[in-house]
Amino acid sequence: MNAVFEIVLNPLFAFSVLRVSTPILFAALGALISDKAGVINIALEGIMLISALAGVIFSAISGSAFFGLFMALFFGGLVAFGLGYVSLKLKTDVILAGIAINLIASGGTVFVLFLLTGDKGISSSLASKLLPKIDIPILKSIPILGPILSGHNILTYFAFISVFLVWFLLYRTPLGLRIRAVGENEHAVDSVGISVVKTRFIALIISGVMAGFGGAYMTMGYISWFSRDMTAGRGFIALAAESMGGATPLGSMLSSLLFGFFDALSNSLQLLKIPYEFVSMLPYVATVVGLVIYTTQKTKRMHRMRIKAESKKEVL
Amino acid sequence: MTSDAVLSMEDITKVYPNGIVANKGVNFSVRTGEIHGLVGENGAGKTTLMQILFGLNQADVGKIFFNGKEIKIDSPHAAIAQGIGMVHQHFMLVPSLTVSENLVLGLEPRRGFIFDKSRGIHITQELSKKYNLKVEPDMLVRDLPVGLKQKVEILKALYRGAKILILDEPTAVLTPQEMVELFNELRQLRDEGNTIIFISHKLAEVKALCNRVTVMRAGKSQGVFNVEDVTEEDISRIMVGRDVILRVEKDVAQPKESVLKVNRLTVVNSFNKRVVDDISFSLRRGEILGVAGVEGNGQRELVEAITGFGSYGLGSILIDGEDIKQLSIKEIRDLGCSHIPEDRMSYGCAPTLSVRMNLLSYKHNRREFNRRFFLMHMSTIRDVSTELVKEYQILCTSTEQEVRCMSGGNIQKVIVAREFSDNPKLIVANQPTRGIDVGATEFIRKRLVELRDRGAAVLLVSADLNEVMELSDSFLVMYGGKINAFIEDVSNFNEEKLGQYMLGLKSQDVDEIGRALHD
Amino acid sequence: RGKTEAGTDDDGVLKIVNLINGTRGDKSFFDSSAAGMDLIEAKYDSAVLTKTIEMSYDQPNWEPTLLDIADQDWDIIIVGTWQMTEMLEEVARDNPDKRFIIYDTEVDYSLDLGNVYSILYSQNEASFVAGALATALTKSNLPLTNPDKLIGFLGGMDIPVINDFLVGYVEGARYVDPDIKIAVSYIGSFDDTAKGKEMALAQYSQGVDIGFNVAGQAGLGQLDAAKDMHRYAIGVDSDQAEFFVQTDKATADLIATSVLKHVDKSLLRAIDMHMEGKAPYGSSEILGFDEEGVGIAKNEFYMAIVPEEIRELVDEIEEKIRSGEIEVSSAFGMDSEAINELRYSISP
Amino acid sequence: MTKAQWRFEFYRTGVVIITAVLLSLLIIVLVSDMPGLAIKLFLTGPLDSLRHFGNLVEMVVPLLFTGLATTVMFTASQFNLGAEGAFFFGAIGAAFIAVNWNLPPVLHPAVAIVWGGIIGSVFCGIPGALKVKWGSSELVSSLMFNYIAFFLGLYLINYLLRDVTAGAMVSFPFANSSKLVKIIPKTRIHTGLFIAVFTVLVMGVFTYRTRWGYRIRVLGTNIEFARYSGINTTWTIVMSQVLGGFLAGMGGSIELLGMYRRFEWQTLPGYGWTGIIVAILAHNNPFYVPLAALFLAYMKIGSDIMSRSTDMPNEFVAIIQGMIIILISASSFLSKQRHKMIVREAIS
Ligand SMILES: Nc1ncnc2c1ncn2[C@@H]1O[C@H](COP(=O)(O)OP(=O)(O)OP(=O)(O)O)[C@@H](O)[C@H]1O
Ligand SMILES: Nc1ncnc2c1ncn2[C@@H]1O[C@H](COP(=O)(O)OP(=O)(O)OP(=O)(O)O)[C@@H](O)[C@H]1O
Ligand SMILES: [Mg+2]
Ligand SMILES: [Mg+2]
Repeated sequence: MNAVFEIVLNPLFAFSVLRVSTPILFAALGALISDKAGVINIALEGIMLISALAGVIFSAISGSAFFGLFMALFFGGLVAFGLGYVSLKLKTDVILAGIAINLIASGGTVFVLFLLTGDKGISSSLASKLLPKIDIPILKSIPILGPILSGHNILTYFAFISVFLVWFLLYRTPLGLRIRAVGENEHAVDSVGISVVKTRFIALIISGVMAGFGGAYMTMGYISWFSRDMTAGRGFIALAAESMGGATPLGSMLSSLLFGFFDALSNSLQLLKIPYEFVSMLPYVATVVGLVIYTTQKTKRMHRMRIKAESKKEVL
Repeated sequence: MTSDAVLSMEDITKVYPNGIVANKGVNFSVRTGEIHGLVGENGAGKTTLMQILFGLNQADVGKIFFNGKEIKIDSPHAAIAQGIGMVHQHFMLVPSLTVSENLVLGLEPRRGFIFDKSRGIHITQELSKKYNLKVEPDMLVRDLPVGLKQKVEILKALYRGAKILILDEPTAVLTPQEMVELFNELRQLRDEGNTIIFISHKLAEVKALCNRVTVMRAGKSQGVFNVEDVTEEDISRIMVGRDVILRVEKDVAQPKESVLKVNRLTVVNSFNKRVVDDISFSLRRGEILGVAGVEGNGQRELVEAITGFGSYGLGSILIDGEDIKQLSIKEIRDLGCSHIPEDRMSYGCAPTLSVRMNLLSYKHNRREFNRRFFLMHMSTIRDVSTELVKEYQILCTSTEQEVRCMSGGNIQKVIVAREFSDNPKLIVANQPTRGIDVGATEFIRKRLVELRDRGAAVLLVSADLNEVMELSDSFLVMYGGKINAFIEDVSNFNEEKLGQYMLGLKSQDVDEIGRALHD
Repeated sequence: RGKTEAGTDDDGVLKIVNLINGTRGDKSFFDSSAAGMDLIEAKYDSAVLTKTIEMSYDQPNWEPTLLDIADQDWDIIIVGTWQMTEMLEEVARDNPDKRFIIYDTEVDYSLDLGNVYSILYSQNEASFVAGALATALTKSNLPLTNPDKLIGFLGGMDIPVINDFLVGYVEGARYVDPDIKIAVSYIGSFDDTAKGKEMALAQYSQGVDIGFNVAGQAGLGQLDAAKDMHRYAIGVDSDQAEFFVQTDKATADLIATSVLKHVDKSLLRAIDMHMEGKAPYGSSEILGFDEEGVGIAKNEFYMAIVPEEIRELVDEIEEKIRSGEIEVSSAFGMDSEAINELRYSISP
Repeated sequence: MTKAQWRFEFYRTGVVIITAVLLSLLIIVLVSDMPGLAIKLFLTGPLDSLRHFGNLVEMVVPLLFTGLATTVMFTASQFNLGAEGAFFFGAIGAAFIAVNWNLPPVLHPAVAIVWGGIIGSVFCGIPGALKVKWGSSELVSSLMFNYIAFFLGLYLINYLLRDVTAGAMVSFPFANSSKLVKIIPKTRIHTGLFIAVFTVLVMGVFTYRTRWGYRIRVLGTNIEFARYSGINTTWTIVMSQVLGGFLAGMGGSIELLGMYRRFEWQTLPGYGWTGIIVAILAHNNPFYVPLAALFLAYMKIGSDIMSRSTDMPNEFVAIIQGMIIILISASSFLSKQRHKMIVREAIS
């Protein structure tokens, strides 16, 4: 047990929690926006994968990491647009369309990688670029906090800033109002002359761009190349995180961090005497447990309210 | 086409994806400064026609002219741009947003990127003052009573600068008093030069309010009339195609022992509101007990509690002396309780399954429908459903037809056939004739009386005052979750008084209400 | 069709096919195998016809592919890894006129498989050297090392081939310093590079200053982690520094060496023997340092990173292994308990 | 639906499949240096030899099970995507019985398959139970359970069934009595095919002819109506997923006992995901599941054969599959034509 504390209390551990959480947080925010608009975006996994590859390819071609990022976002938005097209226009079930896109992404990225490099495994023969890491001047020199918070990839900071941006978008802008309205009652939106399809398209594209950030981070920050199926379920975990976070920006952030915590822990815990399979299972179990706890709390709260209201009369 | 028409629709035909032809070559036009009635039986295609005008639906054939020029209305956006506003039959509001947010949605006041909440509130107040429609800008829409929701809907249309205002059955959920108020407001709007299209089933209202009226039947227009030139009887004849008698002949009830006993029942909903508040009454074999009241005053929750659909906190419900608190829906049904749900599409049927499978429903466990080896007895199921279809005059191509491809009235008949064919002891009928045409209504009402005479106890919940007054042997009025009045003798009771009970302006004293328990 | 003594066709062209049960691009094992075919082609040119087929990681597809290929007119069919053995045993029995080479494992010769040549590698011996090198480095006062006596091992999965590396690595490390501690983790995958990187980072942040990855593509994550943390890494199977020279010199600069499993050279060697008619079909060979089956990469980066006296130590240990003075244990045949015990004994 | 609408649906599916095939051909022509051969193998490969036909059938068998599993869950409108995990974990369950027990031939696999099914049903059932108990989305938790099944499965193999003499993390070989007998020589088609076909019939009858099937269908079309009909929705929701898990677990067991000598999966085999596609293509009708499974297997085997002999990587099938799913389930694809037809029919 002591050893676990030792690991967890090391500032480097906290640092790695933030790093591991970043792609999940991006995708969870993406999941949040589309969920608010009433569309389940199960394609996040595939979108991340495609963006990850796009980032590598275009940063290698152009020699600019930021152009790579831009293209990753572009492809994220584009694929989300495709998802929107088939689900909103062609009326394909959105879950199925999501699965299909994941399938296409998984095979398609390897296919494209193969066409470009002759490799099916990894893109290391492309000289792709990395997004910069940022040292925060004053913060950096504060003990404990400095090593935890300073020196992250620029996208890690942006991920946490995005939590605020997404909150702002959803709750403070006209677009956010429309997105929330369309998710709750599309007829209401329709009846005031806002296009339901257009609003959902916009939400999906933003969602895709968020996943695009996650993908770009995977290949241009987290590690420095693309490898097949490298998102390894992070898109699904993001869906779980959003759900666990009660479909709020802050909640999504906290549950992404929770997952990140257990993931980072699972990376370190191996050094203790626990079979690695158990340790690897930890983040997923934690997610399910988190999901259950969240939903139990919700039902309990409602139940308590009910009982209180029913007994009020008796007291009077 | 009349030359002074500000807006006209020509030769409109609309086919829904399920093959239903809702409009067939309809011509329709309105003038500036008039209130134009649009009447027709349920399913005649009124809503569809107006949705086409408002861009929520697209016609397959036909043209729309505005001030003589042909226009395309392919979305509500386009309609709003032409100054057309619509108040929908089913509310189109976002429950978790506030009144002002609902009102300005789509035309949000902004400060830079930001949605300017306080301006929204201000706009709502101004508008509310200007049109004399009082609303609370800060209230969440889900907390509003229906009457207020209606006002928000009207303000929504006005805020968008509607010159032509379509009101699709705005009075269905209002009390007589609220109605008078609304009519005054509509007349004022008309006098300011707006055009109003008014859809209603209540011909008296049409007579009182409208200048002209268009009558529809089975997807076709039957012509336009000046209201002064026609009587209510004329209109209903044109609507239905024959003379209608809506009076059901029935003998005086012979109530026997009590079947249902509701004692101090209290139900609290998930928003922490006491929706049924300390209600007691009993229902006896061989009588029809009506429950009147404006929708949303606890009727639904009462029905849910009795049928096992919703849980309740305090009090008790006894069916045949058995407390049903812990019983499942199945067990309650096994006590001989049948249930016609308020919302047939959400509760009463499985739209993509066949008529046969819908007729089976809660009876699927019965021995007669099951064979050895766990197999269902398909031929019995077929025969029994064919029989029911014949007996209840259900119009369908075969018992294999999917229910969603049938008309509303026929779907209702499927439900009624299923629920009535079982020799039920207790029938809870919630809005049994809502949204179905006169013929079917007549049929269902007669059946209800028949079942009563055979000894069933009937709890009839209806928003249709006529229905309650005509069918019930006695009735309750619900207001704010409470029983506000118990009327034992329906024959000498007038609508005006009923309206006051429904609005909570008057209520009986405890003793009078206590008679509902029959002890 | 008549076959000549060495098994070539009438037209004199030797047709060789290599079935990879994965894909190219792992920068280690399978790339090395594919490179073997290039070596063969380069040496024999028009005398051979070679082809490499990637069966990918899709296991159900392997057996049908092998059967299809056995039906075609290839003279020599090459496969690798233990997962292919049982299939190969059947196919080889059904195709006695064809020659088969299997590497990194051996078939069961009690089944009378006179047409199969198995190549094993003494990866434990090469790992022994790597372990010794890593320990010497961590104790040294090179700029990127720390005083802790802690090194790392990052495996793909907890399986015998990988643990064979581990066993050698541990023994080598203890040979230099009996008190050495080794952080051991398994990624649980051979392709999740991100996870590989995370785990390597976790090791480095706990004070590991030189780590050894044995995890195929997933292990590449460790190299990336080394670059991030500015620590040393040891590659596996192929010369991994070589792969990064062009695109990412900063990474290459930190790869002290790679434990080479010369699949490429061993395949060439097998074909050489085949051409001379001396290939030992019907038996297996363990290729060690002497046969150039294994080794550690002594490239420019090794020279740059490893100080003179440690290089001498490495050479000396290599010599002792060759001469049999040092005997290295193997993980094959060890059960999970024994491996566990070994791991716990060196865990930090 | 009217007859004309059925006919329309039939044509629409045809158009979708033709579009998909044309699209694949287009990609092949663009990418391949030998498009002629590639196309020929892709389209006719699965039928050009008994063994290839065998491969096709071998692939259909597991897809029937995962397809049926997903079908029954989707029929109940339970979007449980856990067939993958249940398939994997069911196979682990079967592996235990196959390795450790000693039973007479027919009984042995029967017990193993039933046990695998039971284990599988636990894995799909838990997300269902979590849903009815606490309202957690079964979609999300079943996705997580796929991972949990995978790691837990690996743990069990590694610590309880691991064959230490093998060169990879695999179980001990199965007892011969536990294996499903091969029924057609030169192929690996095994008696599991009979079980699969029988299961299809049983599930068809179950769905359309029993009261449990009735409850599931009612639940799936309208849960409120199901409640109203006195159906125990909680129980039915859980049972539909337990049954789905059972079918998937059975499938995993049958695949393992029919096709493998030991448990050797190191990754999730992916049949569960494909099963979801099968279910969608079959419009959740058990009787159409074989058609859908055959179609998907045909594409997969065709492309495997193609990639073996040409320069086309078989990953491209995933692209084609994805497009087909989208188009087939696109209810608005060709909807203009459909609507025109309906209008024509209605007005006339
Ligand atoms: N979305 C839809 N899909 C298919 N059929 C529909 C749809 N909406 C309405 N219908 C059918 O079209 C016909 C006309 O419906 P409409 O709603 O226009 O009638 P209405 O005159 O407004 O009736 P009511 O008085 O009940 O409001 C009905 O038969 C109805 O069942
Ligand atoms: N083998 C059978 N032969 C004839 N009728 C049967 C048979 N099994 C069941 N039934 C009929 O079905 C009815 C309900 O059966 P049962 O009590 O088993 O259903 P249940 O309790 O609602 O749920 P379940 O069917 O899941 O057990 C029985 O009362 C009986 O009429
Ligand atoms: Mg209407
Ligand atoms: Mg050190």
